[in-house]
Amino acid sequence: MAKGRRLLGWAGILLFSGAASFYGIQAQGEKEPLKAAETERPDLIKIDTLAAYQKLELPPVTFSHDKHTKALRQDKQDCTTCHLVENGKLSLDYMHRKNTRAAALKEIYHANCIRCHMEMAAAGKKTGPPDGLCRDCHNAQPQIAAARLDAGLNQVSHFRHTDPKLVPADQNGKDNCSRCHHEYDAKAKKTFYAQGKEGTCRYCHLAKEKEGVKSLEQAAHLQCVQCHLDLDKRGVKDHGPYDCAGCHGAAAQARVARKNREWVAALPNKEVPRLKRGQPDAVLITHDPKWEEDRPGKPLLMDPVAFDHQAHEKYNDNCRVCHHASMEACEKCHTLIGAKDGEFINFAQAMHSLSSRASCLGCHSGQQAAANCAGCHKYISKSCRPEDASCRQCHLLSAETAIPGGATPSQICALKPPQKTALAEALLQARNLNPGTYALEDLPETVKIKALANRFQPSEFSHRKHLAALLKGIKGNTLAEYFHRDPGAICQGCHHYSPPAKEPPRCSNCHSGENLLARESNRPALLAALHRQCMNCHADMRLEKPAATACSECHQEKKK
Amino acid sequence: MATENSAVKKSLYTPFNVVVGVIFLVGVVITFLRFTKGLGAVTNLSDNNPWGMWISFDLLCGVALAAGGYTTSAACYVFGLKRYHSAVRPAILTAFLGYSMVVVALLYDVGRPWRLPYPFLVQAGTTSVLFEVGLCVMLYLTTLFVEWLPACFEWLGFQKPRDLIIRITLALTILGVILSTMHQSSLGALYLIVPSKLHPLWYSMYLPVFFFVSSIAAGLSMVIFEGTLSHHYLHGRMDATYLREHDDVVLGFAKGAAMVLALYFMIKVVGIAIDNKWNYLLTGYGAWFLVELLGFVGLPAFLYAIAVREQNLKLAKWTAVLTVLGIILNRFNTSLVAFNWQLPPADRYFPSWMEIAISVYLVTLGLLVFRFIAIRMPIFYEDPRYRQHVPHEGEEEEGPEFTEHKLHRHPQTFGH
Amino acid sequence: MLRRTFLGLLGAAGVGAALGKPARAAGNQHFTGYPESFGVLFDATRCIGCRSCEAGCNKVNELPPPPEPFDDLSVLKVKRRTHSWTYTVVNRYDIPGAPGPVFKKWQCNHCLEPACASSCFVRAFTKTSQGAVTWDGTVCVGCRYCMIACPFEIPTFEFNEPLTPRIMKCTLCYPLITSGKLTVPGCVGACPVEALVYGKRRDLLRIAHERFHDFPGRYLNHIYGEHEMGGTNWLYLAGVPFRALGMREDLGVVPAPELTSGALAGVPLVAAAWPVLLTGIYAISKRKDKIARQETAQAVARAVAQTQAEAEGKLKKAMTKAEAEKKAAIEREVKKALEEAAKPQSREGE
Amino acid sequence: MENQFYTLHDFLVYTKFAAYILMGLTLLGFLGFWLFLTGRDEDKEIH
Repeated sequence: MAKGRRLLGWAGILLFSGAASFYGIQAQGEKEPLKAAETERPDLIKIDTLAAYQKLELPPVTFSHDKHTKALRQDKQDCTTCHLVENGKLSLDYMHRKNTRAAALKEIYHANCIRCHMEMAAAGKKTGPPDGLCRDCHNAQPQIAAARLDAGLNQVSHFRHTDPKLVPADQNGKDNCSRCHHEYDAKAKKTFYAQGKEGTCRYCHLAKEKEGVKSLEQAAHLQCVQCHLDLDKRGVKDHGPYDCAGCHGAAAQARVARKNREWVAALPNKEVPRLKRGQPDAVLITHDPKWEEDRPGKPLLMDPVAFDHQAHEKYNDNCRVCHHASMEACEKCHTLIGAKDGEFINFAQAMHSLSSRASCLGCHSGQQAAANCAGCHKYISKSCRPEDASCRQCHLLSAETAIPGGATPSQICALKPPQKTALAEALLQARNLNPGTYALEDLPETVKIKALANRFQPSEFSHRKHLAALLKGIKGNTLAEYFHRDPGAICQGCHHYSPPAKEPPRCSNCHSGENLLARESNRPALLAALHRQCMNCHADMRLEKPAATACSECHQEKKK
Repeated sequence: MATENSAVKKSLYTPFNVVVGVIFLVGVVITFLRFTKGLGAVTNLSDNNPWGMWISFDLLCGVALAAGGYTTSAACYVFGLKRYHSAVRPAILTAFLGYSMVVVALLYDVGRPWRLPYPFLVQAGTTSVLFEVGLCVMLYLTTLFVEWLPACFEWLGFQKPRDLIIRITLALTILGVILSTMHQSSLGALYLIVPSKLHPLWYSMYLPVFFFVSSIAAGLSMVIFEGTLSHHYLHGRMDATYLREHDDVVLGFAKGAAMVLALYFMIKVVGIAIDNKWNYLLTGYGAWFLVELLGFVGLPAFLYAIAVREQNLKLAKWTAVLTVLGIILNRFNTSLVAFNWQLPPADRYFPSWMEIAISVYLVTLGLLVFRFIAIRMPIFYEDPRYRQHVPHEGEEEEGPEFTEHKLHRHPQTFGH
Repeated sequence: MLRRTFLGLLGAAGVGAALGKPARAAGNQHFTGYPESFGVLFDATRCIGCRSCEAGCNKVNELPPPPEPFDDLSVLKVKRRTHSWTYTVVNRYDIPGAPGPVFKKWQCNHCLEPACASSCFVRAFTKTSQGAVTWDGTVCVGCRYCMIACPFEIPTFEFNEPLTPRIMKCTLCYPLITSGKLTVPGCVGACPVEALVYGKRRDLLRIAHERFHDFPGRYLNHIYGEHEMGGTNWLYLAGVPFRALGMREDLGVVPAPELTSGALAGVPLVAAAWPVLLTGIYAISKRKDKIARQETAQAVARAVAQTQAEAEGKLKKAMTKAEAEKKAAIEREVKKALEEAAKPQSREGE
Repeated sequence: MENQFYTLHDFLVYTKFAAYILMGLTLLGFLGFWLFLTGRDEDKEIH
């Protein structure tokens, strides 16, 4: 019987464990996932310094930097409470220098953070978790998520920084470029200013620290934040931000943008002056003459492209957009057949690659995503086809260049730089930017579309109005104006897949009348072709009305 | 049904009769609704949940719990465990009535009841597990009917046909075991086609095996359980042999059930292992699965073992109840709780009171018929005129109310 | 029964023959479905959610008028499913990150290996060589196992029909197309933007891949229905994960019939093995009894013989003893008689 | 087996049907065989 009791006991345990797991797991199963959207802060820092040394025992600490700076400011303390000062600059680390041992680090963080919290608490001030509550800081599922926007200077901000009233001029007194821009002398292990060699920080300061060159993050914070702090100390009113949200917060960036606009509006001719770095106004893009010398008797026969460097400076926020790796000319790295420096992307690819924003075509096709353009261009194949029509838009026939008597590509390629520049300027001057189209009176005012005549009355398509709308979208956009010069180019959006003509083929010439079996082609039947042409264009040009499902807006019900 | 109903009505107003009368009244009304207004009017079935209470309880549980028929007869006639002989006829009768109830329930459930034989008469969907189930149930029901006939014939006094059937007992038994194996397992195989709808913990390539093995446990437990009930209500109809052997039967079956449950437990675990579904155990469904597995398979296995070790009849009988409940739980889990688990709660199914009422109605019907037969026909006793059971030496072997009969040995017959 | 079933069955299995294909042993080959079958390609990036397909379907199939008119687009807000009065529904999905709402048309996918057909025990469902999966009301019993089996939850049932409920689902307009009333299914014909395209399945697959190529970044590189559940004749393209459109991505590629064929293959084994096993066990138990009985019989016989022998021994002794006593008694009597006779002779001589 | 089967379903319909027929035959056949096997058992208890 005793045995039996024990067995019974076992059975009981079985059942109990079953029940226990049931409730325990039920409880666990119903854990709510945290909603990041609610509390997103730009000043969130994940403190996992120890991770570089060892496996973390507890989850990293989620640290709100601005909260702390604010609290300290109210407490009449400053950055030095937490950051040591190394040769006049605040260290980015928390109360320690480089190469501190792991054990010490741990101690530094715990001792100082907790001490401060305790003191504040003792002083009856609102503060962070005290000793003992590890998980309050080492929180595996923090309720706040980092929402840090990239900070940086755009054209306007950069130019504002060049104002000596803000940033004092340097020793040579002319300007203040040297305050930020510098080169590194590897031998002397020091930085120096090289006039006319200024580039963007990112050329040297990469995402990660490399061969002693600080990472962009370190450089930016050491340079910008320090400077802003000093300005503030010197009592300059318009010092820049030095809290996280000031640069990385959405609100602050919006504020800066507004300020920039006002600032530009206040400028003499309402636009930001060009950078003073000796860059050309116009460039005649040809092959590097060396390439032809390398292959005697085999000229490359590529017609030149006149490139409006000055205009493109306006279109882009900074030089990096095109000069992605250095301020050098493209052909320096992107050689005829490609070289290691250019990652073996040859000259042609560098100019024409659709996948890169740094290439001409890549950037231009990117522009086509704008609402004004997308209606047509989203459905026009972007792959560059070897048609004179498109190539000749940029590659002007050498023979027709302004050189008296014409010239061959090789001759143009061999011109001296100043001559090239002059030629480029001349060619740009000669360009006409008026979008040409057929005389409106030759085009139908409206078109009756009877495709759905069986169900609806024919719908009136206001042909000229649509054309006008498209032209309006082009107006003032040099890129668009230049590329829509040829008559009929603009018509291609709707009258596609057939050469431009004043009287293009009818839709029904290609689109079968009724919804037939899908066989070889992906070509829609008339019904769908018309609907999709209209609906997609309206959708892509962000025209709310008429809604795609509002039949009656385009079709009147047939009267019985 | 109506006649049965009125018959009950006519009888005296004992509480039993009143309850039964009410159940029947409700049952008849709902039946009328079902066949005039359609399934939608009486059930909570929907396009997402095409199968409900009537399949889960009446079909799945019904068939599983009627497994006593083949287990007992196999034990007695095939495995030669003669001492269970007295348990055979009650088990057969239970099984027969159980399956009949299943078929009646199907008449309610399917859209066009009169077409039930179509799969065999008109067009056979041989790829369907349901075809296999239907075929076996049909054949097995017939088998059970034949197996039950002797009792009927003895009651009516038809000597010749009765002997004829007795001769082929072994064949019938084996046929019964085959058919049962097939359709008990196929009931599980029904759900093999829905890996995407049945919760992974319950879905397994072993489903047929699970259903078959558990049906054996269910059958054995049902014999114990239903024997206990009969003891209560039909004690007067039992002869000395039955009463003497009853305890023996209970403990013997308890032992068998214990082993089978242990096997069932193990293959369930293996089923989780081979599909590597352990992680599901850490969810709500997993907990529920553990409750079923530990509380209604593991626990009864233990309790049976204890009961056997200590010759504890009471415990054995209560464990039988637990086991039966466990099988019912398993069938409900497989067909309702874990089925369509991917649906949002709003789309899930819960039976309407009318569905439950019909099930109760059918069970009651079954019980009444059982009672009717058990009172009149030699189920719990052997009609001395056909006495074939070899009594143990030196034991008084006279049923309480048959002293006047002159005992005479009946020639040994097939299967005995 | 067998004969009729057999005939009916030849009918079904004879589709291949009807197509006049050369005889081929159908061993354990890989089945790829009817090569010429038709299907529909749905493109979620084109669908504008106008419900024209629902209207078209309702019209050509002469289904009852819907609770809400088809131009009422407010119904798209709530998630709907097909019912016995609607073969197809369009649902709207507002997906975070997607430019606008995405719509999905849902109806029978007309599997290459239909679960409904595999699960039906009267073969009411037929996978036609045209691609459509059709239902035959003349044999359906209304068991609703097809609804259980369908991984897409498509077949619906007329729950309010007391005695003649039908299974209702999209027919791919098979009857209308074969009878020439339509050239393409009603929904496809009604679509104003060709979000639906009807054609041979292989053409549709090619077209789908062409679209992937023509509009890079517009689609997820997955044709739903190409492999799901062994493939379906209805194919789907989308720019968002199909999961987000309420479509199961965890169905796997195993065709439904394969899921149960294994278990069914076990059935004949049982039928063959059990009798052997059980009769075997029976014979063994039987033999045990027999031997037991024989042993008892012998024991009894031996006992009897012994007792008999003893009894005879006793008898013999008793007999001999009796003999001896008898003899003695006789002699005694004779002696006595002689003595008696000698006495009178001696008295006469004095 | 004269047809080419395009779908696994058609194939199974055909083969499973054959399987069912064979199953029936198996059972009957086995019964016959058993009787033949035990026909001469002196043990008259088995008929």
